[in-house]
Amino acid sequence: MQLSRDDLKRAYRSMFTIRAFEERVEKEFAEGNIPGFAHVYLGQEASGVGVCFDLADDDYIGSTHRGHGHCIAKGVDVKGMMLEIMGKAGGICGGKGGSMHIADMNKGMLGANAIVGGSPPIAVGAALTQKLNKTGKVAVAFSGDGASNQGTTFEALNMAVVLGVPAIFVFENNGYGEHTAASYAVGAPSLAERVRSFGLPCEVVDGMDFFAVREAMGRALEHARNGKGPYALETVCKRFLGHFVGDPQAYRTPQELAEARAADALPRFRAAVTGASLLTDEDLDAIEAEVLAIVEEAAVAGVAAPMPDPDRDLTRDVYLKYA
Amino acid sequence: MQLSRDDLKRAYRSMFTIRAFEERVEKEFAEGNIPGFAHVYLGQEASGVGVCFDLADDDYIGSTHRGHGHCIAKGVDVKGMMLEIMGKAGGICGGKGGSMHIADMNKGMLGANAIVGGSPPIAVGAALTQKLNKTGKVAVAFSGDGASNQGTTFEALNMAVVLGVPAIFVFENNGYGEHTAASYAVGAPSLAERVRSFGLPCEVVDGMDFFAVREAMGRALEHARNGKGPYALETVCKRFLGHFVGDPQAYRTPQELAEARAADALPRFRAAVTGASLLTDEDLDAIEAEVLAIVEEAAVAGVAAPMPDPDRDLTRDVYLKYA
Amino acid sequence: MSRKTYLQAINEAVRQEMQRDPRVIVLGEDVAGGQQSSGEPGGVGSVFGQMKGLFNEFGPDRVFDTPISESAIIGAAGGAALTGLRPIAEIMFVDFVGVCFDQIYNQIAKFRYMFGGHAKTPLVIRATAGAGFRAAAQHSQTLHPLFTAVPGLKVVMPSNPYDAKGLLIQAIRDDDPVIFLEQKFLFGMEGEVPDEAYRVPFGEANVAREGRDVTLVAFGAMVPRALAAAEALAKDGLQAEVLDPRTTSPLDEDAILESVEKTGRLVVVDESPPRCSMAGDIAGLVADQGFRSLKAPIKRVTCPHTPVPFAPSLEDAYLPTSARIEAAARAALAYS
Amino acid sequence: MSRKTYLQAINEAVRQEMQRDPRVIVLGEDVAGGQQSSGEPGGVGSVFGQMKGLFNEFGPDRVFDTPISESAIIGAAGGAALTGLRPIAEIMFVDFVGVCFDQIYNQIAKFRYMFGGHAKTPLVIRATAGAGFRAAAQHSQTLHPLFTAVPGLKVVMPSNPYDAKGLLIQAIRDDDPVIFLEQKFLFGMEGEVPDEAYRVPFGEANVAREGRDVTLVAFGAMVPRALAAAEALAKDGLQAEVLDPRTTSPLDEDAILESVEKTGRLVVVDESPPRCSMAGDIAGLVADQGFRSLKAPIKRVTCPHTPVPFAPSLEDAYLPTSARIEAAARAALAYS
Ligand SMILES: Cc1ncc(C[n+]2csc(CCOP(=O)(O)OP(=O)(O)O)c2C)c(N)n1
Ligand SMILES: Cc1ncc(C[n+]2csc(CCOP(=O)(O)OP(=O)(O)O)c2C)c(N)n1
Ligand SMILES: [Mg+2]
Ligand SMILES: [Mg+2]
Repeated sequence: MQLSRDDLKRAYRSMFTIRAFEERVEKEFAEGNIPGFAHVYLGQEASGVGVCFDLADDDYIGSTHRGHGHCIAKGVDVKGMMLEIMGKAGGICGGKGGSMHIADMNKGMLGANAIVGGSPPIAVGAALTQKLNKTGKVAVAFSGDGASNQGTTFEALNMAVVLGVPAIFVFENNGYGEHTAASYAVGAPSLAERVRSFGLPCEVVDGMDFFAVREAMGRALEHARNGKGPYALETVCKRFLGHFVGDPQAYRTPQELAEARAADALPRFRAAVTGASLLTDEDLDAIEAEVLAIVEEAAVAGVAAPMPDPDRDLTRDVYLKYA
Repeated sequence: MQLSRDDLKRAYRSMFTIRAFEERVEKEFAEGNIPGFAHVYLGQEASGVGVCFDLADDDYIGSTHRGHGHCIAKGVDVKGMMLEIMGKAGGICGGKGGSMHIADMNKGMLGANAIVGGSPPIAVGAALTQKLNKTGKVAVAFSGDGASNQGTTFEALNMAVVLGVPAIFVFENNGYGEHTAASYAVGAPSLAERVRSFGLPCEVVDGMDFFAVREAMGRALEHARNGKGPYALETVCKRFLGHFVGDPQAYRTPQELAEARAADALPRFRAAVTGASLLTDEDLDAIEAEVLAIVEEAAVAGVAAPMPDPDRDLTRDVYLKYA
Repeated sequence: MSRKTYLQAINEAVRQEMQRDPRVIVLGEDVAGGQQSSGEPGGVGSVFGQMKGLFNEFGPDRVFDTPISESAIIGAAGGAALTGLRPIAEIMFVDFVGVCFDQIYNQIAKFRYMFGGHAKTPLVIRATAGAGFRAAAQHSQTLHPLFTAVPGLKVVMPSNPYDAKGLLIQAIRDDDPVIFLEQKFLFGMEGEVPDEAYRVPFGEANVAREGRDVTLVAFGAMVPRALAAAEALAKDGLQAEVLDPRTTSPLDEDAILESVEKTGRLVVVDESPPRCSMAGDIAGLVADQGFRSLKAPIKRVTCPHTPVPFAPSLEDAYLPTSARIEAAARAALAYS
Repeated sequence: MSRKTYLQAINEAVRQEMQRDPRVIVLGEDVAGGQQSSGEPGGVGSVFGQMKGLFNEFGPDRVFDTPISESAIIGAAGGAALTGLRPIAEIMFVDFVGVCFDQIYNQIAKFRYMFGGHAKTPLVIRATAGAGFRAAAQHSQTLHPLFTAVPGLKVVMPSNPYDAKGLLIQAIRDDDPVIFLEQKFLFGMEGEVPDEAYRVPFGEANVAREGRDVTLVAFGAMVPRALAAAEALAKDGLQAEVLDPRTTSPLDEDAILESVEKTGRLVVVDESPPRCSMAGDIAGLVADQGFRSLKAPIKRVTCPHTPVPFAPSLEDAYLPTSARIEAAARAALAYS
């Protein structure tokens, strides 16, 4: 399907929002405005945006500990996210979830997940709902290369095949699970081939190329929406930063890090669309300026916003009070 | 490796011991001498015996809920087993384990396991010991087709490949996990291919043919003992009875059951060795008579044997007493 | 009204709720049975027959078999619940929760809270529980303390056919995840069970027997044993009150405290190893909030701190017996 | 003797035991770190640095990274322990035990009993535990009640650097499976730690402070808070005895009962949701066996019955504070 100018703008806006948001997270984290730890999505923008680009609010995704990018790509409000990550009452989960538990049922976002391998089974269930209710919608499970080794992920693949549900498994292979290389932890010669052996198609796609990801996802959607069962993608990505913000990364050479940056999906997108005269640099710069303003506003509002009130909020939203 | 006459006798003795033992279990169960439930190994004798034939006492196996055959093939004492299954103090586990928890550390038998998928990770650990201690020994994990879908099993496959340990995974595919067909529950077109995709060899072998299993196991041992890492077999078997003794099996046609019996590994072995004039019918009949006497003795002794004494045994072998 | 077994009550509850609400589905291993086998599919209906007939009545889109992959079963049920279905997932024996515990305690139990109250997870996990079946260490546990310890889960232990039906219907209509522990030992128990649908609310204890001398609190399969102990005590004119909380979470704290206020003496009977059990939980409650009423030490009658042994002689000694309950009550009564 | 942090004490314990016994191995995610990366491997040594330097000292046959597959990690450790090694397996955050709980509670914990005493499983599972790190619902739990409830497991919660080293050495030399819960909140705590190897036995409580008026029992990261509460009470001349059982299983019941015999008043502090917690467990023990000494209701100071919230304002209110402990002690003291 050909992309209109508006589509292209939307794609760039989405990718750049992730970029700007995550860089702001880095900055706010350094300044002590973000409690706990944060895993940012820098470098993987094209994967999340390519996957989510043609999803509607009532298509579902299940995400990971590195979920900010998936949330933004799925349309979750950036200010609500920033407040959540800062632990503020106005956050999208009232400050109770934080970075690793952002969810938005109205946007089909079933939650970041701090358990590696937590989301794939849940996505199978969301896909089951679509199958039984004949909605024509899908559920996507994002996982990393590390998560591809978790038993729950394998079970989900098999279950999806057996139940024939419209689940799409996206393995974002950024080469590392924390500090250990995927080439070590994935014993198989090929992650994708291992997935395929479960009885579903799995495409390997350049996760730094928005267009490639979106096209592959188009085939996945075509397949899943037409009752042909699950589908999978391995999007090969680069992680720009460490596992978490602040990871010194002695286990990666400066050269590798430089190569990762050199593969940056955003300039690549810019070059492609300006080169083909579909959008101008001015178009893209305008988007960037708008997005930066939104992120700036979110961050400023986030810092100023109040934290939840223990008396009101601590024991709410769980069915019982004790002690 | 060519089998001597003694080897052949040992093989038949082992298979027939399983046969006679399990038929006796059926009978004793029907007579109320076996508490709880029992999953017998009838029909799958050639698989367990073929796999264990060239293992020594210090090679290890981890087994399943259907473990009697594996125990016998690994050399566990038949009387100790019978007493255990009857819940007697003289049982191999003092009557505390029962049918689903028979273990014998002196025979390298790390336990039947009542949790489907429980054994493969444990076998990886036993194989790790062999690797680190450079013993040249192996550890075998038996699993069913049903267990091949459990997350723990997949994890064990990957872990074994990553650690490069001498683990051998044997998938006894008898077509059913309880009452559900493997063709339903294993979503993949091929169980073996799915295993292979993890990065280890997996052979499919006729589990009703002792010779075929043993030869394939020979290749597995050669591979594992020489530091080449894990190996797998899918032994295609027939389950003669239901999932447990007493299962009415309406979900299988009489025809299928008859076909299963027609493929019986024991007459097939007999025909092969007598046809090739390696052993005579008399040789084999003598073995049967001996074995039947041993099983008879075990069963009679079992029925007569005392149960454990709660005052002495209930709270023993766990580090603490309370209540 | 008619006499039904505990097992039938469970089956009827699910059937009626499936008739009433198309969002209710059943999934698990062999809840239908016989998928792609050579013979008749659907005839198993769970290993004890709890779901018998449902596959034939509601078809493969409402009742379906799964591979042996409990994490995927519970995760799929959780995801389906988040997106509008009301799944009933079966874990054949509760002992198997170890392979899917993350999906239970970190996922479905926490969604509502972690997501700031913006998600609900209406999901029932049915599982058979309890010892006495000579099923040994990995098929005989109750594990209710494990679930009770998890904020966000409701935990149900029906002690009779009437409650089994009413509590299961409540569980299916509840918007929170519920662990429904079917007491294997009681499957054959008969009782009056109304034909129509009804609910037994959570967190409301049943006074199974009134008495003024000592309070016996028991759950699930221990309730009949506590009643038998009460019966024996009555022969000596000792009036034991038997309280069945029905759900361990939420727990009817008021009913327990009120009863102890009356009797001044408490025995908690728990089919569980003793440590961090419901026996301690309730003792802790009463030793704080009911302290003034207490006239005697609180007695806990539990299993020993061991796995469940296989041998019948050992398993019989493992389980709390009515004799042990009676002895504990007598000790509490004798104290002064 | 020299001052070391809790973290250094852990590292030293493992290093010394590895030097002493070649059967001791360390496995887990990133216990080495950097395997097959472009840069330096082995520099991570666990996410908080607990295993730092061990890969370089002992090499890839003694210290190795694993895939993210906790069931395989624990299962492999269990299988290795059954066959002659003495593995130390790391679960990065104890919250992750849900994905491998079967291997913990149905397998390694039960081997010895199920197999009639003929097998031993000398295995330590190290895991970081506890809240206060703004790590939210799936990275902040303690879960010691879950393990304490399992017969066959020993459960350790060191509250200071000295105990951390001595208890970990005991754990490594122990022939039963041990859950060793590293208190994240205490990693930076300093104290005197002997340079040589020594053991702190299991099941022996430490009297962290003597007192005659009220007994405070606390575990792990709650011990410093209980001590602070005792300090505050002392200003008013109220002498609180602070008892640190060090291990929840085995539990030093005698020490608790003796202390309550002296003080007659008990506060149990537990970093855990309240239900089926150690707070109830100990209250249950004392309400039975220590009943005669009790002069006041047993107070339990726990977290609320909710998941751990992320927002700092909520998490601070979630954890038992010394102020809440003090208030509970005062309530117990005021009772008559
Ligand atoms: C069950 C579980 N084990 C371990 C962790 C700790 N952990 C968090 S992220 C991570 C690495 C995940 O790697 P991958 O799936 O490749 O995702 P990436 O971080 O590269 O996006 C690990 C080990 C966890 N959160 N959950
Ligand atoms: C974790 C777990 N889930 C379910 C069961 C119940 N169960 C026992 S045996 C079995 C079927 C196993 O099938 P398979 O692996 O093919 O072995 P087979 O019985 O055919 O030998 C099931 C579902 C169990 N014991 N453990
Ligand atoms: Mg990764
Ligand atoms: Mg099978």
